Amino acid sequence: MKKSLPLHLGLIALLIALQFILPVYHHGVLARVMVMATYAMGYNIMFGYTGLLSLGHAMFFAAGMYGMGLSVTQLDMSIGPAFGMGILASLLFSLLVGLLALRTIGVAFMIVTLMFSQTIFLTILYFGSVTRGDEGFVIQQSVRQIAGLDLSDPTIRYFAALTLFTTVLLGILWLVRAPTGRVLIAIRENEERAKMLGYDTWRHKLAAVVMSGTVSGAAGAAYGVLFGYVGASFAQVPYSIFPLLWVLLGGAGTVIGPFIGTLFMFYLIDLSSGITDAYMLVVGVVLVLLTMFARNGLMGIVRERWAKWLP
Amino acid sequence: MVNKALPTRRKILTGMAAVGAATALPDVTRFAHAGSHSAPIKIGFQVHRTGIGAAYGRWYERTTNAAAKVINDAGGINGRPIEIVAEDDGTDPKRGAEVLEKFANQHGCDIAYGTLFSHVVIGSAPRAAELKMPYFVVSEGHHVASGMLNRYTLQPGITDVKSQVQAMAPWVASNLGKKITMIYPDFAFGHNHRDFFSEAIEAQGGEVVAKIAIPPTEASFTKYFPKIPRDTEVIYHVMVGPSVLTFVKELGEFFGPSAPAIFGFVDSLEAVDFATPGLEFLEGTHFWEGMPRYVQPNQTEYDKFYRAAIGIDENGASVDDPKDVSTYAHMFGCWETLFTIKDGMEAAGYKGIEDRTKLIEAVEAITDMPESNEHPQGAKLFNGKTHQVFGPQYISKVEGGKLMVKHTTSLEDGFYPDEVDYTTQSF
Amino acid sequence: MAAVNLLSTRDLSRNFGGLQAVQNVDFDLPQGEIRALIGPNGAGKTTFVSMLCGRIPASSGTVTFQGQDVTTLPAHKRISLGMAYTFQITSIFGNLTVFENVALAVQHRLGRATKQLQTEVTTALTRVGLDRRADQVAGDLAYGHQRLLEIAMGLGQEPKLLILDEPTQGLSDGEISEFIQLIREVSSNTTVLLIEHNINVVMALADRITVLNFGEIIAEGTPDEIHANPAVQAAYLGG
Amino acid sequence: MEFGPHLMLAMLEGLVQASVLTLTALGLSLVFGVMRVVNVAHGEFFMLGAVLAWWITSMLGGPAAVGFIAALIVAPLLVGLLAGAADWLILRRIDYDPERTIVATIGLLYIIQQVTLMTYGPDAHPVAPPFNTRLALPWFEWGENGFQMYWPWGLSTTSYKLFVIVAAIVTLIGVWLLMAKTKIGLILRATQLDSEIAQAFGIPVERIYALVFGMGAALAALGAVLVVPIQQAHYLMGADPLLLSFIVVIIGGLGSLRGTVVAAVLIGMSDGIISVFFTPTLAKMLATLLVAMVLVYRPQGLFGAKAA
Repeated sequence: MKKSLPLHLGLIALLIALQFILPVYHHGVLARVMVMATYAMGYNIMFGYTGLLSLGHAMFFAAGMYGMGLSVTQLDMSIGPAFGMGILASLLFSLLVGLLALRTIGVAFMIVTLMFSQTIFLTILYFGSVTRGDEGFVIQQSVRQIAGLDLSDPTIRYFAALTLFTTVLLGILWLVRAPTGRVLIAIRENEERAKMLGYDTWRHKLAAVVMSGTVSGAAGAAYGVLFGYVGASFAQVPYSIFPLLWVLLGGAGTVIGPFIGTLFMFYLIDLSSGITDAYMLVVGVVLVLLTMFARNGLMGIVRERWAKWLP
Repeated sequence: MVNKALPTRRKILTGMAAVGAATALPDVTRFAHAGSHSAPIKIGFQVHRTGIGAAYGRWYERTTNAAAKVINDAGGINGRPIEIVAEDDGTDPKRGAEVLEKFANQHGCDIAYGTLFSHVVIGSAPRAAELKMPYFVVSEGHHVASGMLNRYTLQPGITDVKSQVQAMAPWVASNLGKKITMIYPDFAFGHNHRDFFSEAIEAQGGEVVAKIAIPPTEASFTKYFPKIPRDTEVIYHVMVGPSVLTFVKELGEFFGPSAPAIFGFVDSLEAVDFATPGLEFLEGTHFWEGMPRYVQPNQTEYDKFYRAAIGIDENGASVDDPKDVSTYAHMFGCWETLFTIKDGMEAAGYKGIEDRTKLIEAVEAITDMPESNEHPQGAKLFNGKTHQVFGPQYISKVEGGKLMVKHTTSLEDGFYPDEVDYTTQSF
Repeated sequence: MAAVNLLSTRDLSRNFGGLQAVQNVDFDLPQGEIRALIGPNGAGKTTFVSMLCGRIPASSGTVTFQGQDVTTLPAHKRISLGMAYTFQITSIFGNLTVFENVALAVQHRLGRATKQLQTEVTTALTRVGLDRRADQVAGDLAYGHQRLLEIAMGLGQEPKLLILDEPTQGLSDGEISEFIQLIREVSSNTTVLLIEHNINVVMALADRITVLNFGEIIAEGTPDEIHANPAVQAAYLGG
Repeated sequence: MEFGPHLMLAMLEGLVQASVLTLTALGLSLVFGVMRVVNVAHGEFFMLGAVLAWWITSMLGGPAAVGFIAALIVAPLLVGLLAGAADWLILRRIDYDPERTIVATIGLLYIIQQVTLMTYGPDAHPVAPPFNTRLALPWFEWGENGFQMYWPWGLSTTSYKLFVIVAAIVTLIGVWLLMAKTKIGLILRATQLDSEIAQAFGIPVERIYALVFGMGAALAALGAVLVVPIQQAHYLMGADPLLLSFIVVIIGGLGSLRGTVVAAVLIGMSDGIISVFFTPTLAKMLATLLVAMVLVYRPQGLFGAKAA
């Protein structure tokens, strides 16, 4: 237990250091990866720690993204409050989804989340006059200022992403060692037993969905704020599959797994797209190999081989 | 398993690869005289190789490589060869933005260019501005001229949808009918058609009697056709995506012998062979064409040259596979954009990325683009304020399974008041 | 001390489809007693206790715990009131360590007091003799040890009522005698209800025995009385 | 168009969709029922069926009917073999763990889709129907001078669409006979009830699984071959059939073949009928939401047993 905090603080320190030494391209990449990794960490709360497999997480990402974006375009909010609106939107929405979807379990739960997500995508298209449908809309550079800081500036963007990433990382690290977190893990391992130890497992699962959805939404809002674009493609099925992929690759139920997975997968695609058009083929192969030979992902292996204490 | 069965397809793919290689590694000796400046000008090409836009992307790439070859054979730009650095954007806005960063920061491209689908353009444009990299799009979207984007994003190769649609209205109203039912995909591209055409046709004293928006993933359409009012005189259709052929077929089956006049945007049949069984009923209907797919009696030398350079036959199909029909009505935009970039760079005396803003100013200064090998689609007028070009539009009739041009719109038909002045924005 | 009833049921019934698993059971369990619940297979023992702790809702009838009607309370609320239930088929958190398993049991009672957590978990583990295995992954334990872990989790909850469903199943004779010893200690401050097939264990531990057959109580009394009861013998020979 | 004929047309269209959907969903349901795993790559097997149909017909040339019949036989066979192989090479090795299978089949989805893109290319290609005559349909109405028949504008279908419906029904009967009357069917049902026991009785469960997985995919492919003359083969066409089959299988009650068929007809029809009353996108929204809600309040599906 004692070892894990230094490890994670070490990662954060490394990320801070990298900002000063990374070549510009990879610097930009890392900023984006940190945002998407936050999304993956959010997904991990539900999938990795509570054992709830959602196939529709894109709806939470989109809820945050559009909550932020529409607050800017429709309500003329400045970027700070708008970001807050994004988080609020995803919080309320994930609460609603949780209340409904948690009535189901297993495969039915997966399908229900998938279909809710599909409904959200269609809703975005249906209200095209406001959302600009599939085309989406731009958050103008002039708007993306917070306390005089230009969020489109690489360095500031990097640190903004890092701040979000760090907050969530430490938050989750705290969570999984807190009683609540232990109960979530208990539910993942054996819900019936957790119930018979006196835990209200339904409440805990609802809490997990809300936390997971809100973090994912925050990532969505952050993407819009930092990269200036809000679009329906983020609400489509692939963006529900990606976090699952990243988490599995990095190691479900580990705190840094999602980051490792997101980073690894980004470069895998970035490099393989240079070799073949069909780089998603690589994704497919990786997924299959993972399930066959490394079901617990990279960090899972680390945990089994060397570091049982890895949270 | 499948690939063994598709020799023609493979030939094309490998053939493309060859062309790609040819232009990617230009014969440096030819430029040796240019001395220190013979390092190539790198043009980042954002292309839909995968995803929903792939059918267009394939032809955008062939056209681009052909144009690049022509430019290099003629000595390149300012004595330097151009190198096309192609990256797949997966027809996805996020990947599109990432690809732009790759161009600017990893490949060290001078400019970025390409891509068709609006959501990719809109998702990428903000990054272009932040990277201070000129971004020439070939998207026919109204997003550039609408002022939604920024000073670094230009569309000098293809007319935007607002202008296209508006230019159709007078002819449709006076030749086909005034009561119109519109069928369009239920996303932004379709909404543009809906809004701009309704407005334009009313100006002509016509009216849109029904607007039928089709959800993007739809694969069967007949069930929507009963919503077409009986008093419809003209059906206006514009569909995109893989199921366009089904749409047109089912439209025919629905009406049988007693169809109203039908006017479509050829988008509904880009890359589709008119000889396909089931399309017979289109005989006698009219289409908008960005550029005439089938060789016309009065074919210009420029069109001859253009077709030869890319390897396209008189039916707008690939010379090595007559079944492989091109996206002829759109891809000229890539060709013309590259030559506009050339003109701009030469006017700006472009040397390197420090001259990027000079390049943009030079392009903004361009007005007339005379019909030529560089602009085979027709003479154009570029509006430096809105970063949007305006060209002629073609209205063709299906005769004997071929599209025959009946009317060519004037540039004026497509003009509308400026909605933005990018030149007032700082760099 | 005066026999205050910790737990009672009235007319408690449960039917699955047509089958009457438990019918009209009136059952009283006085504070501090060790009660054994026996009966042939399929007599409805597990169904009965499952209704007590809320794993299965009752079709009709009432369950009263400490004078409070808990019939409609969900399982976790009843547990919080001071019940503990150990499963017939071993049910532990296989991928967590032995320590974490018991910690989860203790934590619910203590909340955030982590210092105390340490000590109490260790105590519970020591009582069942698993303290040296605290850091092992529970799934790797031998079956007998997993049963003991179940009991340790039960103890960790410091329940007022400890329900044990066939706890000695699969234990070695040595372990069984340790178990009997353990339950004797526990019973000083906990009421125990155990379903048990091993008649020696029953005779050694039970103050009173309740016999269930075809979902009905056919006899109740001290071990000797039950031993002599013809109905019981009939049930077993017949069943 | 008047309401009556409009509704009739919508239902006709719905029925055609339902027929194809039934076959596709039946495949998914079969796999789930017997193997207790969800095959996310199911839609891609559907797509492969369509693509192979195009390939076979365009290779053979000659009259449309010949190529079509060849496709009808060969395409499902090839797809079935491929799926069987995938099961043997991948799913068997992860011992059909439900969650891992889902992830593995997501991987399979991308592999199949991308290989198709690399070989078949990004364009949509049509397959000529063996026959396709437009049939105008009459409508009856109680007019002032009694019961009269007339031919409403646009109310029509095609001979091929009718054929699709018939073909689907025939296939269904075939599958039912296979399951109910043959030894293999008996074995399948035994395996479905309890694979351990089946194993104990000397049933080669692993081979059965490979067979079932192949059959499931073949059914999807068959549905696709039937539909390509109406729609076209395209490398991204697998998504919708997958989603719809999912819905159908769940609504029908996981693993219940009878439920699956009823649900398929229900979904297929409702898709058509809802489109009569709402604008298309809204209709899709509502349909999707409706199904999700059915699941929320009846997770075991409309026809499934609570256990499912």
